[in-house]
Amino acid sequence: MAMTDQMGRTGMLAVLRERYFSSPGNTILSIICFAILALIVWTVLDWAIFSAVFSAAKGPGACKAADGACWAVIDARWQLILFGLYPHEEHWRSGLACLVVVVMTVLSCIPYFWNGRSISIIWIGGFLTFYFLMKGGIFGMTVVDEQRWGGLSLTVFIFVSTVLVGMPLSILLALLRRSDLPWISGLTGIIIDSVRSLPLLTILFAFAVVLPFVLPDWASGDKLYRAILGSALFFAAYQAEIIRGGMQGVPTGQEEAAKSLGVRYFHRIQRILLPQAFKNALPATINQFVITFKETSLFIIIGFFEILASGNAAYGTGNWTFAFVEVYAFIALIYFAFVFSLSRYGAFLERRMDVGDQ
Amino acid sequence: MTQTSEPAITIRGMNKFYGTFHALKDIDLTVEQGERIVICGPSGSGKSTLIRCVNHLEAHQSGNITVLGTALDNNIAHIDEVRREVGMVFQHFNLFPHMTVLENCALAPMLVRKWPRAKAEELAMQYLEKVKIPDQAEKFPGQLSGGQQQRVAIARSLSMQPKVLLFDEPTSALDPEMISEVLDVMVSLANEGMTMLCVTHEMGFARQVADRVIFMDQGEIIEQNPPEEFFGNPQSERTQKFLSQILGH
Amino acid sequence: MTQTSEPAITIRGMNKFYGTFHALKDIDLTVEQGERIVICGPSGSGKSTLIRCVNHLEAHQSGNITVLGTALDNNIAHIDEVRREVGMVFQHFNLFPHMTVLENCALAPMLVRKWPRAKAEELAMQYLEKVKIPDQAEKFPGQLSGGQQQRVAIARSLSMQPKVLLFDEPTSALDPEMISEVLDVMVSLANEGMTMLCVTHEMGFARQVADRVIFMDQGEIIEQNPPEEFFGNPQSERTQKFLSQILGH
Amino acid sequence: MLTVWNNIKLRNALLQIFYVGGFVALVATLIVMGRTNLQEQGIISGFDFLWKSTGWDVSFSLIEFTSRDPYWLVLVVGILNTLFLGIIGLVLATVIGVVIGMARTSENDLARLLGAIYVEVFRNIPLIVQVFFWYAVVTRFPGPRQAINLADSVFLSSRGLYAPGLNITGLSAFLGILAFLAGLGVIVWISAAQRFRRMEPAHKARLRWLILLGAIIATGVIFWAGRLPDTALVSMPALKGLNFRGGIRISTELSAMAISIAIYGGAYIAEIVRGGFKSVGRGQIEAAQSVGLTNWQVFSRVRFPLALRAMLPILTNQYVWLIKATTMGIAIGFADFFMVVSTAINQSGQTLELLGILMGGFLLINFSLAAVLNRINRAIALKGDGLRS
Amino acid sequence: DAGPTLKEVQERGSLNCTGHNGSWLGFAEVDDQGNWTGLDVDLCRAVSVAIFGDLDSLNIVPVSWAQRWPSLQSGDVDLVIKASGGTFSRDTELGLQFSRPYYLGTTVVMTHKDLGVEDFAGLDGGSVCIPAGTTIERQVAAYADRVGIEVESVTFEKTEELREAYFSKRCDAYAQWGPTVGIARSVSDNPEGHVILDDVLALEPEVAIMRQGDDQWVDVVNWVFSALWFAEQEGVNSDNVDEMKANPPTAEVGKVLGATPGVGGPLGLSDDWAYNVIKHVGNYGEIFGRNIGEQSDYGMPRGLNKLWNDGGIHYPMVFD
Ligand SMILES: Nc1ncnc2c1ncn2[C@@H]1O[C@H](COP(=O)(O)OP(=O)(O)OP(=O)(O)O)[C@@H](O)[C@H]1O
Ligand SMILES: Nc1ncnc2c1ncn2[C@@H]1O[C@H](COP(=O)(O)OP(=O)(O)OP(=O)(O)O)[C@@H](O)[C@H]1O
Ligand SMILES: [Mg+2]
Ligand SMILES: [Mg+2]
Repeated sequence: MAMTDQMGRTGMLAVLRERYFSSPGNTILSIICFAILALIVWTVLDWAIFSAVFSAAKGPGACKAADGACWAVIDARWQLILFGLYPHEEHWRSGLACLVVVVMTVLSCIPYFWNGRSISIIWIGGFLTFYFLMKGGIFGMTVVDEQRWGGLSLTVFIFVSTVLVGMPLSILLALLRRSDLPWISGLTGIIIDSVRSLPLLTILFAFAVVLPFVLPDWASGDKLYRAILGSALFFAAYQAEIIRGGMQGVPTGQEEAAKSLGVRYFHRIQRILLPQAFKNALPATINQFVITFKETSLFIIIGFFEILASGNAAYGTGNWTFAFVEVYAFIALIYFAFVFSLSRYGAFLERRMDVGDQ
Repeated sequence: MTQTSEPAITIRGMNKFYGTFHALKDIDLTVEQGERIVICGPSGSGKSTLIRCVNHLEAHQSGNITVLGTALDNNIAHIDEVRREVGMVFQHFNLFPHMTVLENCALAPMLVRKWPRAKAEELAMQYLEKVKIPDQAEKFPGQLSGGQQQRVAIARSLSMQPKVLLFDEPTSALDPEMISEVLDVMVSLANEGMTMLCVTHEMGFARQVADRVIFMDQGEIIEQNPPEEFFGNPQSERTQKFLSQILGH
Repeated sequence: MTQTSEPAITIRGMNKFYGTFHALKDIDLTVEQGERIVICGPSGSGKSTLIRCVNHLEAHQSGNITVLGTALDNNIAHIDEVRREVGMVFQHFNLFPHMTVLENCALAPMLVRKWPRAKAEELAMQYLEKVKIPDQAEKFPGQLSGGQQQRVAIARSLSMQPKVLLFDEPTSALDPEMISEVLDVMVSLANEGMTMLCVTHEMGFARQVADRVIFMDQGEIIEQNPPEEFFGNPQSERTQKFLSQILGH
Repeated sequence: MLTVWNNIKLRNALLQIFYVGGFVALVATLIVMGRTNLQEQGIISGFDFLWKSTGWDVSFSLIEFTSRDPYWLVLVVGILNTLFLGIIGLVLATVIGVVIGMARTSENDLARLLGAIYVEVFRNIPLIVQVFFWYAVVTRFPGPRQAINLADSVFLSSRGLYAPGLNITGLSAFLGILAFLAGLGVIVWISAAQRFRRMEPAHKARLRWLILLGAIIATGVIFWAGRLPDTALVSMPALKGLNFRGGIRISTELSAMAISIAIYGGAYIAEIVRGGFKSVGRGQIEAAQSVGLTNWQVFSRVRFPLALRAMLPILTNQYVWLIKATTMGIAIGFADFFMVVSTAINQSGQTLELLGILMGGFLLINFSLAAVLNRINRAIALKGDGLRS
Repeated sequence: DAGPTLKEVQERGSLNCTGHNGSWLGFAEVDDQGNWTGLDVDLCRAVSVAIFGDLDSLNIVPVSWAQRWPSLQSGDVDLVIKASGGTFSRDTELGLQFSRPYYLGTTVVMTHKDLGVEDFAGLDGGSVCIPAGTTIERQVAAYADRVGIEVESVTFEKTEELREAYFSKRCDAYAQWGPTVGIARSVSDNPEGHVILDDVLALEPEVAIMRQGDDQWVDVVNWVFSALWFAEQEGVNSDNVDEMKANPPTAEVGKVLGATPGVGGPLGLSDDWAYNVIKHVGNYGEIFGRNIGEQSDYGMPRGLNKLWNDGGIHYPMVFD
């Protein structure tokens, strides 16, 4: 309780000293941490850059000779990884389609467009552009079946359509679950909990593989859409609970105020409840997006050439079989780029909303 | 819908339960048009419940409530009709935090009365002027003081041009300095002849404007009298005790 | 540990910083045993900080604090010793919500004084009777009203049979009706001769029981006087201004 | 019609009937359609295959299983394995989560930093990658012949960890452990339950010791009853052929899965724990301090119980989610329920039935887990909050 | 005449045949341009060319192992050619039927040379890496039973993980379908460090698999396969098929290649279907050679999969 030196001694050096070298124990810990960090960084850099082979021109043999990473496999097979089985001459369409989604995502991240109309136009417009670019059949573009879609654009397609289908569904489920009518909320609760208790894999499998046995032919649709429906259902079950949590954060007074003004149910939900609920639920929602994006990789199990499967195919040929680590690293980087920007954006949003709040 | 002669609110033999808890017991109450009524009573006596039943924020289990000639029964259309004509001001304002003050006020006329935005906002501005904060129209509720927020809440209710206004302790969440600004607005509303049902412990306000003061305890209406009589000559023992407590310190 | 002659609390040249913010400046204060002191002052003046230093909820940076003969220094045993003898009642009650009222009161005697449960509960019941809520003993804090909760908090402090009681605005989170029931309990404690250090703005209470009223501003003790003098003839300008504000409405 | 629609009671009734009825009808239609479609295709449908022998083996089993045993038994093996891995994983993840979560709420800068690094790193790497990583680590130990040897009784090698074990049947081992866990459960119950809260502390402590003793004895008896005939009670691992025989073995697959789930889940649970402790008001802690409780008492009587109440609902979700994560076992060949079922699908081709069993199994496990935790949650929930502050 | 499946395929204008989710070395792979290659894929291609006469009408549907039967039964694919053996239960219980075997797979075991194991019995107590969810699990168990040893089976879903586990010495041995073992050894760092044991754990005839109840469809597939062997037997390949058709060395060759009519109608195909198949896809020897044989990265010997007159087991039926 001696009077400590409160003032002065700011600046980097002092902070460093205060933080990491304030006592012998602290110093030792810091040094150990630093050493471990340096070792990791060096090993990774050496493997990934200094001793790596980058060009495919010299063939796989050069890779086997080198100590480091064999990026040559990416050089040789990147088109396969990014576009999967999409016809080679039409790769530009697949690439453009990805770009459309990126633009659409960026646009919808800009607060200026945050109103129901703009967002719907951007998403539905972007989604349709994406779909017709991929599928073709208009403007003289050849038709490319969903069967042949693959790689990054398929991954993105799965993710976006899962969210597009799942989001309204989740709102519906959340509203049903908080209904005053006991049978409705009860049954919805059971449905949500059941879906949440199941591994996504089993749901995908059921939708992709089992549904055709159960549905009449005209209703089965393409396997891709069935699987997306399953994944949307899974997403919706989780997101419904998130939204419901957000709704619980909205004081009951809000709805009562709206009721006493004579505002009808639909408008109460749309204008009063949901905007506030979504705000409360934002961090969890972004988190759910991240998880959903990662989980698109499970589509490989039901035979889709999303990016993980394309990756498997990329090293799955005689001369590149040894280079799977590099392919996985490449794919992990793509995932990371997406997931990281999402979570950064989520953090930004949270800060922004806190400021607006006071 | 309404004839001037008939009472604004008629409650007959109304009972309200929360689960097995009997919150309101055999309430009988008639409020004439233009009448101003103050309800008081100890905490938990059912004051809020009573006025929330009037615009059907709470459903009653037995008895009849008729508001402006419309019976509150199983018919949903009737509920909507009553709510359009009855405004309510809450203890905690309950403004919509994601909308500006003006949007708060213009929302219901646009959605419920289907007015065009221009007309709704023009009227909203009129009422904001009436509660003396037209300059705050573009701000968000979070940026206002408590007193200002409550005045916005009153303006929001008025924007629906209700025939009856319900107040549930409109000043009890406010700092002392702000209470008077809200009471001023309420007094001026009362003087304009608005039918008002007001739960409050501001006895000064009651004395000044109330036509009748109602005292409730344990879900029952114990006493109702004009303010002079109510304060001057409280009849039941419970009322006396309550008044001594509330005026005491 | 304590001799009757020595003062209950002695504070000498005490300074307290939050980071670089100087919250308490050169505080000197002596509280005799059985003395009842009321501390008042504007918000942020350091009232809470001062009494929280007395039972070491906040550490001070320089100067000395001695409570009942035990110095609050680097010795952890001393802190425990002081806390055993000094009770504290908070503005927001801070009852343990996962325990019944009785358990709230019996917990510390059992754990700290190592009494058997029966004895601890018996004593706790005595104090619950003293604050007039023995019938709530088996309820949980969440099931009580604010005034009841604060009385439980007082009973909880008393259960440790403290020699000194600290109060930090014990009534400011309460509804008007509940304030008086808590003040009643405090008055009766004062009359029994408990040493009390009480941050409050209830000037009626100060007038009635305080031996001395202390006025603080910006981390300093500006004025300390018996209540008659403090209210009747405030010395510093700041005190006058503060009193005019607080007694004004 | 209009009046019917306007009548609240009628409308509510109709809505509920349509909703529930529609759902039931939908499910029923799907089932009927499925049956007729399958029959038309001449695919043998039904659960008869469950009584056929599998003809394949599983790599890890708590109960006796050979390739001659029927399908239903292999499914049981899978469920038990999932439960086994799940319980180990959840317990370890909780321990790690509590430690890291506490570190993140501590006042020590470095501890907070390390906690933050831990959480950020392990939460953001997909579980599947971590599973591969830990699997690579545990298989990098030397081969059996060069195993790390501790006092000739514990061997650590790339085949797993071998330790002296008991020569008892797998079933009795399982039951014995169950009995022991049940004892622990009763102790926790006694500590937490409403009905024992008035008991004298010393009395309660004695009762807890007694129960612990009882549980140990019961476990011993069960083990003894399940002794394999004609063997020594204790079996020591010994190198024979290419590998060790005897003793108990923690296979590399099991340990890799358990480590991964513990570490990955720990990162998530740490965040929950941190949130729980953050939600405990400063005031309660100060109140506890000011009545003279020691730091440990403040923690064990006030901070922890309150934090637990805030954590439990979220923790329930996390547990359910971790149980589902055991399905990653298929990636490294741990014979969990999911892997067993997918092997069975491949071998028997009974896709629909097995998928149904798989879903049913997970529903059962996760619903019972959630039910138990929700029951606890209700039991310890703070009473009376909400109506008044 | 055309049966229901063939009719459906012709109406649709494309044949749906199985691929793989990812890659199955030598049998179903994807090249740099995203086109399917491999032995299984080429056989699908042959059937497709026989029906449509061009290379574009084949639609490869990537499916996982677990998905292949449901996909076939639900009509997602018309034909499963996916390194799958004909088994009793698949035939009788799953409602499937088979073509003639197109490849004779053996299940073999590879071990690390330095273990000094000479035959399967020497693996007693060892661990064997086995692909999860295939018949191989069953075969290892049965074989171990037969020679009276105990082995620990370590199973993996993916072939590359399996390979990694074996090469990192997690397992003492690697039991797999013959070609995959051979390929694994050939692409490993030191092929000499591993021995493939002589024990043949099992023999699995790989067949094309179809839904039950459409015999005509089975005929189509069987005769396409026969044409491949027939062409190899007669020395007809994609280079000389035009000339062979112009001047058939024998009447039978002429008939098969469609120089004289009669080979198409009864199958519901055009008369030049076999000519198209050889022209576009090549004969069996060509298909084998370029995908897993000498001309491929894997250089697998043909072994049992040679023609009958070369000491192998494949032979065409008589086109009469
Ligand atoms: N939603 C509810 N569920 C159960 N009981 C309720 C509910 N709302 C109110 N009550 C109970 O009904 C009784 C009357 O409540 P009400 O809110 O009308 O009292 P009040 O007179 O407005 O009190 P206050 O002055 O505290 O606002 C109280 O005992 C209360 O506990
Ligand atoms: N933990 C803290 N960290 C930093 N500053 C603090 C902290 N606690 C209090 N302060 C500051 O110290 C000053 C004195 O605070 P204190 O709470 O003692 O005031 P007070 O007189 O009790 O005011 P009030 O009447 O509002 O309770 C204030 O300016 C406050 O902002
Ligand atoms: Mg009320
Ligand atoms: Mg204070």
